[in-house]
Amino acid sequence: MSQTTMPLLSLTTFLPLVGALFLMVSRGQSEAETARNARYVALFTSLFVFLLSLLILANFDGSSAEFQLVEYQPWLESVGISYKMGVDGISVWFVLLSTLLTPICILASWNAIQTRVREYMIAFLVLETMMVGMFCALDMLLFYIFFEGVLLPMFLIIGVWGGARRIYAAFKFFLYTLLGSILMLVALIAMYYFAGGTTDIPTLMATNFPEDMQKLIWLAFFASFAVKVPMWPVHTWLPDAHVEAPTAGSVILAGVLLKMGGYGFLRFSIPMMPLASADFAWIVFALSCVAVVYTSLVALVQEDMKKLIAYSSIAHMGFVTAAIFSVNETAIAGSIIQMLSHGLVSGALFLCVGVVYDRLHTREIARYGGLASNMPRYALVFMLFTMASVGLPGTSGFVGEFLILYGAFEHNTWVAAFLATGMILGAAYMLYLYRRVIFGELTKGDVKAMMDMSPREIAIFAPLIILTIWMGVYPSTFIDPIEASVINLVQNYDAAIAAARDSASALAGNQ
Amino acid sequence: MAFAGFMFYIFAAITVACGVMVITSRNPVHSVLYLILAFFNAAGLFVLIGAEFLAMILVVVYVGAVAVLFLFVVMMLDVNFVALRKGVKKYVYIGATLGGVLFVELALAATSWTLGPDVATLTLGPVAGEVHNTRAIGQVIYTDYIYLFQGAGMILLVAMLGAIVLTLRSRPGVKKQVIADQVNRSSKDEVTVVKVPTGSGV
Amino acid sequence: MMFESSMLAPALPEIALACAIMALMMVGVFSPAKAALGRVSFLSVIALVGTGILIAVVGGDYRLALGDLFVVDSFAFFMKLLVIIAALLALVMSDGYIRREGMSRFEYPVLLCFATLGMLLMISANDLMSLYIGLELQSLSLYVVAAFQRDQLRSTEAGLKYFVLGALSSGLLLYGCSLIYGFAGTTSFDGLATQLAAVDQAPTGLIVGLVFLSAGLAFKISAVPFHMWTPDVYEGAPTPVTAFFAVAPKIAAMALILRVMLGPFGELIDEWRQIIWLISVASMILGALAAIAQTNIKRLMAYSSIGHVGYALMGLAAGTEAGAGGVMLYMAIYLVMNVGTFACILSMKVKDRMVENISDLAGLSKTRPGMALALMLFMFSMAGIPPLAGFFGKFFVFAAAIEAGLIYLAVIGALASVVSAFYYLRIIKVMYFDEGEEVLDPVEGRSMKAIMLVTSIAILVFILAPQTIADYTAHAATALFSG
Amino acid sequence: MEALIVFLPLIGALIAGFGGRAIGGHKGDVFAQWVSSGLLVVAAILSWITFIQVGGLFNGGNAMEGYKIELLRWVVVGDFAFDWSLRIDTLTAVMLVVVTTVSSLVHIYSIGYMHHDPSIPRFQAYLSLFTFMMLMLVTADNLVQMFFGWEGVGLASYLLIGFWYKKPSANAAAIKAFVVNRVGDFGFALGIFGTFVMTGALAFDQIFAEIPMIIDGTSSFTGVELFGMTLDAQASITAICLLLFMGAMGKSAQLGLHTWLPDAMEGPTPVSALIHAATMVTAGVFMVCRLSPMFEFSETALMVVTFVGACTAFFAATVGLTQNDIKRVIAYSTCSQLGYMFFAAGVSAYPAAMFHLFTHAFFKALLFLGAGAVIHAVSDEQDMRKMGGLAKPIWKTCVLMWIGSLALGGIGIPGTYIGFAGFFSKDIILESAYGAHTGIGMFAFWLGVAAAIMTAFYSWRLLWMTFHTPPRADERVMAHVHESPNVMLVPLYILAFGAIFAGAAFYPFFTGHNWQAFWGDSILILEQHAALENAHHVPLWVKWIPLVVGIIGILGAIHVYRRGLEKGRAIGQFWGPFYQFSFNKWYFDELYDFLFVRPSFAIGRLFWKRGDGTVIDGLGPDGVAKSTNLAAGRVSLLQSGYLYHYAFAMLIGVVVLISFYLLAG
Amino acid sequence: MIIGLEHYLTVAAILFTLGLFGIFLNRRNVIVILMSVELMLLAVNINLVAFSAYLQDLTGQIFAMFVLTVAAAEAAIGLAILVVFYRNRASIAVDDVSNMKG
Repeated sequence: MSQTTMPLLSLTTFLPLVGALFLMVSRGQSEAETARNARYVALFTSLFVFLLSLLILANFDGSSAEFQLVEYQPWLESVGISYKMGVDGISVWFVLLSTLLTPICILASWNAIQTRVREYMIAFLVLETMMVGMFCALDMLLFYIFFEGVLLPMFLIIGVWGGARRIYAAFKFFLYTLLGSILMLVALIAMYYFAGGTTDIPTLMATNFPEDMQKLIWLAFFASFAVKVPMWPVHTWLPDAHVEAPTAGSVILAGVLLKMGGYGFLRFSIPMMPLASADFAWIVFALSCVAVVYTSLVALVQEDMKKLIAYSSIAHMGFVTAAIFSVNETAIAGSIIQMLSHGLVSGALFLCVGVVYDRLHTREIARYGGLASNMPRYALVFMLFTMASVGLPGTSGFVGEFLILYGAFEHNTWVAAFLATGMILGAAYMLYLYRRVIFGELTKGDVKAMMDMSPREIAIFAPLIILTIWMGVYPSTFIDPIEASVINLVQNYDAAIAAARDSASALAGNQ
Repeated sequence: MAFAGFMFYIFAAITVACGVMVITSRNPVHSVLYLILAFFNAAGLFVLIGAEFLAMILVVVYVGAVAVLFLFVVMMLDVNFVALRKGVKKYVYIGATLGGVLFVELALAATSWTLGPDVATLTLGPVAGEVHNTRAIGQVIYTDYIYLFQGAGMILLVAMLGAIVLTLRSRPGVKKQVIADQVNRSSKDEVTVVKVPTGSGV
Repeated sequence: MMFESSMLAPALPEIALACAIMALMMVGVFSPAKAALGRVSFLSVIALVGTGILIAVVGGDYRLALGDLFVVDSFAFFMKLLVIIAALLALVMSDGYIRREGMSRFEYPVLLCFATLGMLLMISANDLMSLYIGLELQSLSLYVVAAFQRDQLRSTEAGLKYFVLGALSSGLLLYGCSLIYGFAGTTSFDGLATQLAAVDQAPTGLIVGLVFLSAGLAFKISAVPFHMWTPDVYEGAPTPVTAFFAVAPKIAAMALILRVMLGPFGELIDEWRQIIWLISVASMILGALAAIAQTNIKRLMAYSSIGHVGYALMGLAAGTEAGAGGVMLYMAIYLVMNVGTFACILSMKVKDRMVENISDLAGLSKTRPGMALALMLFMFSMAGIPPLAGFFGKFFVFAAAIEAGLIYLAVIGALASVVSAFYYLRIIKVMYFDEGEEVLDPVEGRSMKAIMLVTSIAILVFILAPQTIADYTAHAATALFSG
Repeated sequence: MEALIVFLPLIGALIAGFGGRAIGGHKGDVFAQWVSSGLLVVAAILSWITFIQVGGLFNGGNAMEGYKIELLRWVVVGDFAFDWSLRIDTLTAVMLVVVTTVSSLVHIYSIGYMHHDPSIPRFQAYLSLFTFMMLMLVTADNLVQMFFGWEGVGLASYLLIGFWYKKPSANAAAIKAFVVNRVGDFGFALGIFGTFVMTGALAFDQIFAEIPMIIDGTSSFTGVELFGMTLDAQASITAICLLLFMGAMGKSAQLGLHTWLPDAMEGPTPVSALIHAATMVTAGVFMVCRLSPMFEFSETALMVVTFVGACTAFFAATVGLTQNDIKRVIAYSTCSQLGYMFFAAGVSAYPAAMFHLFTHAFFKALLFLGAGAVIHAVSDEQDMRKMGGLAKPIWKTCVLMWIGSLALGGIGIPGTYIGFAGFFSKDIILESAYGAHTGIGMFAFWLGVAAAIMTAFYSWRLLWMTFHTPPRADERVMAHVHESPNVMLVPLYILAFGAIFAGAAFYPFFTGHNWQAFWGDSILILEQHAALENAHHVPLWVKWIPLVVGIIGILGAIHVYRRGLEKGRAIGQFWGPFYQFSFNKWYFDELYDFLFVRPSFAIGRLFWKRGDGTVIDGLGPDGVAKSTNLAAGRVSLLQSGYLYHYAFAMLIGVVVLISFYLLAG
Repeated sequence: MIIGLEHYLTVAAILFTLGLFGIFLNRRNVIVILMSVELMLLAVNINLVAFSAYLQDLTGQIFAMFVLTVAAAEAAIGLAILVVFYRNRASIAVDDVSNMKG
């Protein structure tokens, strides 16, 4: 365990909160001034946080599977719960993804949000704290707190700044995810007692839970993460939430929040409940396969841009879940890369929707058409991300998808085949969307009047574009730091399975 | 002993019968009166068992105060009791079932009573055979149970305060004689001597 | 004389409060009518603060007093402080309301003090009789304050319902006491404990008595199915009274039920655990469901409190030290959340008229952002969403229940908490997502603002140092088991 | 230098695309055109140099050994690793030449063809981008990079087909092309995974080294688990080859996955020439040839390849007979010719396939570009029924089209070096099919012959309908008819040169007796697969039959269309159902629409409204919410407000609890 | 014939049950409900006194005495509340005590 003098992770986690507090107590002379100040404070805070998170990366040793930059602070000491933060290869990129997307979201909301700007920015900064904290937490209760804490700002973001059916969406989002995660809490406590009164994640990873218990715990965790991911058939909150959330909310939702489920599987289900994971993998496979085909078909007939992308997210996350439970190095690395890529790409796609939504205030696909004529830059950017979403080689989408497909193929060809149909259907619905929005004759008057992307918007997209291509062309930058952790994860899993098999056969031998 | 047994049955029967009448009378006034009778008979049961003081208290407090209070209120509120008896039967069956079940259970519990093994050592105030019941109570109530006694006093205080605060009304429209004011009035304050110039009129 | 005073010493706070109350009544009677309320309110605050200080002075060491009818230990110490705080805050919060709403009589603070005294006696009860006396002292005062707005139908109806059902519950409780007395031969808690420890199989009559006793106590904490009075009384009673109802008596009654169940009847845990399990589940479910249909915020809070009691009872059902500690922590957090919420409810005025419909909160986040923020925090906290304090309350009772193997109870509780989150969210929704027509008046009075601020900060920063309180409750819980 | 060839077009694409737009206006257009064309010409020249070096053209056709240029690490996850690197051998070199040559000519041609278009920089950038992707494909050193190029050309094709994005038909065609290709890629991807599972490698060298060991049983290979079955070595190779071939079918528009190609004619004509005739669609053929060391070990796979190729050749030719759109005719012809290439590959005559690929690139690009010139001349009319009589006004184009058609028809004198390019390659293919001496070979041979008649027929039908029948266009159009500018014609001349001489010039290298030296280790043919060797020793009638049937076809076409369209129409009516069958492309589109497209939408809608809406939400969140609300209402009814109900509840509660205890305890 | 504790307890049980039944039966008048409760309390007192006698322990009687006292106080308060309610509603019919529900 490497130690640095500066508590980098805590700083990164809680700095946004400082910004939020500052915003909360400060107030400008006028409404407009308050709003402007809020925007700048939020932007600079989040940018600074991003820079800090780059320091995390700089201090991260990719060749080690250990948790790094570990911070420890007594907290609920008498019951064996502590404040413990740290990152390993599995979490480090997610931290960066969160810190990267936050300033982008704030920029994207620059003009789109005109009411209660200060509150909006506060919500986003709080959200950032929760997200980063969740990926850094090395104590399960702490993890849970951050995991659930995300709900609060997100609920408000959807509910206050959302669209017409925002209330329905916000409630659905909140209650659905709460239902899932509260069962996890119960399981978490059970694990806590079994492990002798500790919620320390590394300790729990080293604990051997009996198989029956693993199964129960696994199901409880599954309830939580499956909703979060979301997996079919508990996915219906996502389209609603996405559609109603403001652009930046959708970006965060798709970009980071969905990853929390995948991250949870990687952090808890696989290492802590390997036997149950092996036993129940078929459920995940079945659901993932259904999700890929089902949601892709549903995406094909959507009339709302955001809803379409939301359904595509479900399909893409179906790849991820299937990969995670294939538990081999390729699949797991692929799932992480796919999650990162999806974070960038679907985030960018939602931003793309936001760009036109800001101009025309509708997400109905039929209201657009022919944007290529008056918004060529936009068309190009949209094309890039469409292709990345489709998984075109050379973009980030390909690397993750390809690794996942291979990983799944190695584990079970049927799964791989089902997932691969997602490649076909994905192309169909994304291109169909692109065609209806960008291509065609430019006839509608209000659409004609739309201006191409502003420099601010280009600035928002620029980092995403660069990263998307970077990840597609030279993904080693992203794979190398995680590899040690992934190998470690897979080895431990295999060892656990082998040990169980040995003991089972030993039992059989005795009889 | 036989007489005591006989009296027990008399008292018990009347108590129970009065209990039945309390809940079945059409007229609330009758109910109260039956209640009073039930208390009297219960007092008789107390006497039979050797709790004279309690019997007395029951009559004094319950009959003298509580029941009369009930009677007073029933009469004061002058409720139209005939109209109140409609639709009685709706809940009779469920009530009867429930009552039956409860009675059986209580009876079961009651008949299972045995003297606990160490009960004798636990009794706080053993009944001294030679001391009269009232005296025996008097001996402990201000010593061992002073705390409860004071507490009960506080409760009565609350009851008084509560009853007053709820029901006492100062009616603003009503003119009342305040003797002290009248007595305190001095003619100097009230009477002014006015000299009236002649011819001008008042 | 020395002997006598040391005998009395543990009960010093109660004695002082009793004397103070009588003095207060004198002050009230002999003050000019207009000044009476102000003086008595002020003095009663001082009296309560003084009592609190005395409680602190007496401390939490285990001591018996007054013919062993009265006990002080660290558990009593903690719960008493909670009660005093609740009473104090309720008293402070009622100030504006009672002046406006035709309740401006000095008996009000006096009665609150009486009720507080009753609660302190309950918490320290070490005998069925002192339990009963304390309980009745509290109940009678509460009956009166519930009906305190005697010119209003709602208030008197609330008082009437509360009284009738309260009397019934007293009857049940007493019947239980009588059976326990008869079958165990003693009313003393210590005696009961030794008696029960001595026998293998508790007599049936004793258990039946225990059930009756639990029913009476469950009424006081408004656990299902003895909860029926709660919504009506919460709604009908004057709002500050409701605020008081929602916290102080709950804490005291919960303390009582903990002490009774874990102390004298600790041996019978296998018998009563099922009962507590049932009413806990029923309370959680009913509290969650019934609140959904409410439009009146006070009524909603009533159901909410029913639900909370269900969660707290989970800790009791566990029957362990961790469980008892969890309940104590839960009640402490419950106190803070409820006081804060009621501070908000008491500030709901439109053009000097009190309003209490949830829809009146519409658009609050724009018109009164501070209050809306505070109320939102309380609601999230009540829903048990981390990182707010309410989560920790739930966490500890859940943990205790799971440790005791009550997995199903925990799972049901978890599910119920999702349902209950719905109506808490609804309030937030009304404040944040809806547009309001009427603008609420600004929060009146510095004390109200201060209460909102302090309570909201408290539930927000609880996460920073949960250890301090958790340690204390864990320590205090041991007192219940040692005796 | 090889890297330059590959990346110059990419640079060109970026500069032309962004630079052209940045400069804007006509200047921007010109800039984009010349930069992209110029860079491609450079690339083409470099390619020829490479070709000459690698192929050892001045060395008697003794090729250099293939070599590798490492560029960048791509993905490394444990063993699953692949790099960006270029592999240069004869096969690559041939493709380099084809791609860069045709591409540079098309670039130049486009300067003229597209000069009215408002988005010239975009067009040029797309073309260059396509070229880059295609070059990545052909220079790929591993399967994944090939897949990159594979999908990349798909993207470029998509962009170019949909170039006129305002046309709904163009957009539909673009999507169709991409999605149908994706279906093929589905198989390709699975094939790649299978290959890796089997051989533990993705780079060609390693794969090819491993395969024979697997067949021998000298490797650690234990079998591939595929769809629940564990396959032995032979079956694994077959399965994997078939999966990979599925990709080739998609890209090369083979029967079943061909439907996108005719629709792709919605794109500008230069695109059709470059992508949908000369280069991209041949990627499938290239792939099979590249993977010959795998296919060679699976008789079944080769049979399937032969079968599919032969059927495609025949099928597309039948459809070509009746089409009226000038470009569609050529498109089906392309499809058909690709079928030839595949069955050549299927009988292990990979060099023949490559040779045909090579010559076909010239004459098919010529035909397409010529068709473009025609379309250009008649004011963007593509329907041949509205043409006619163009032989005089645009005689240069007419001559060029004749050359192209002659090459396509495979006219030449067997046994000599006299003949158009297509003659040499087509003949060797048919001879190889015959020479395979297998049933499937004969099947392919005869279908090939049948296709040859039809090829000739529709080619001359096209020529006559366009040039030699009386004009059917209105006068305004006729008055407008003009010869294309030189910037368009010069590339045509070059291509025509190729169409005439490429066959004769390269026959000795590609498929002559020295072919093994020329192809070196880039193509593997097992001893027992001697089709190509046998092709040189077939009976005389086999050598002559293509020519004979070609001439029959030509004469037939001239006979029918000599005077105009009436006779053709009459024959069409006479053959009623057959005509319709052919005219409607064997109803493939309708079938697919019925089988896949409509059901997809219908099922999607069903899943959405019924599945998500009614079932999942109805039973899930909404249903739960509803029942919770209902329960809440019920519970709240319990709270009746009546005191006695409350008392009942308490009493019932007590009694129940006591009973519970007494009964349970 | 020996009058055992059971006899007293049974009488008490009967009275208690009657009290309960009375609540179900007399559901129209609040006062009668209160009287039913008084019957229950009487049952309690009989229990306590009987136990006290049979246990030879004064505690029960003391308890009963406090019960009596408190019950009196309770009745006073209760009737006061009833009176104020009556002033507002002009009725003490149970059905009229139902303005708040849900």
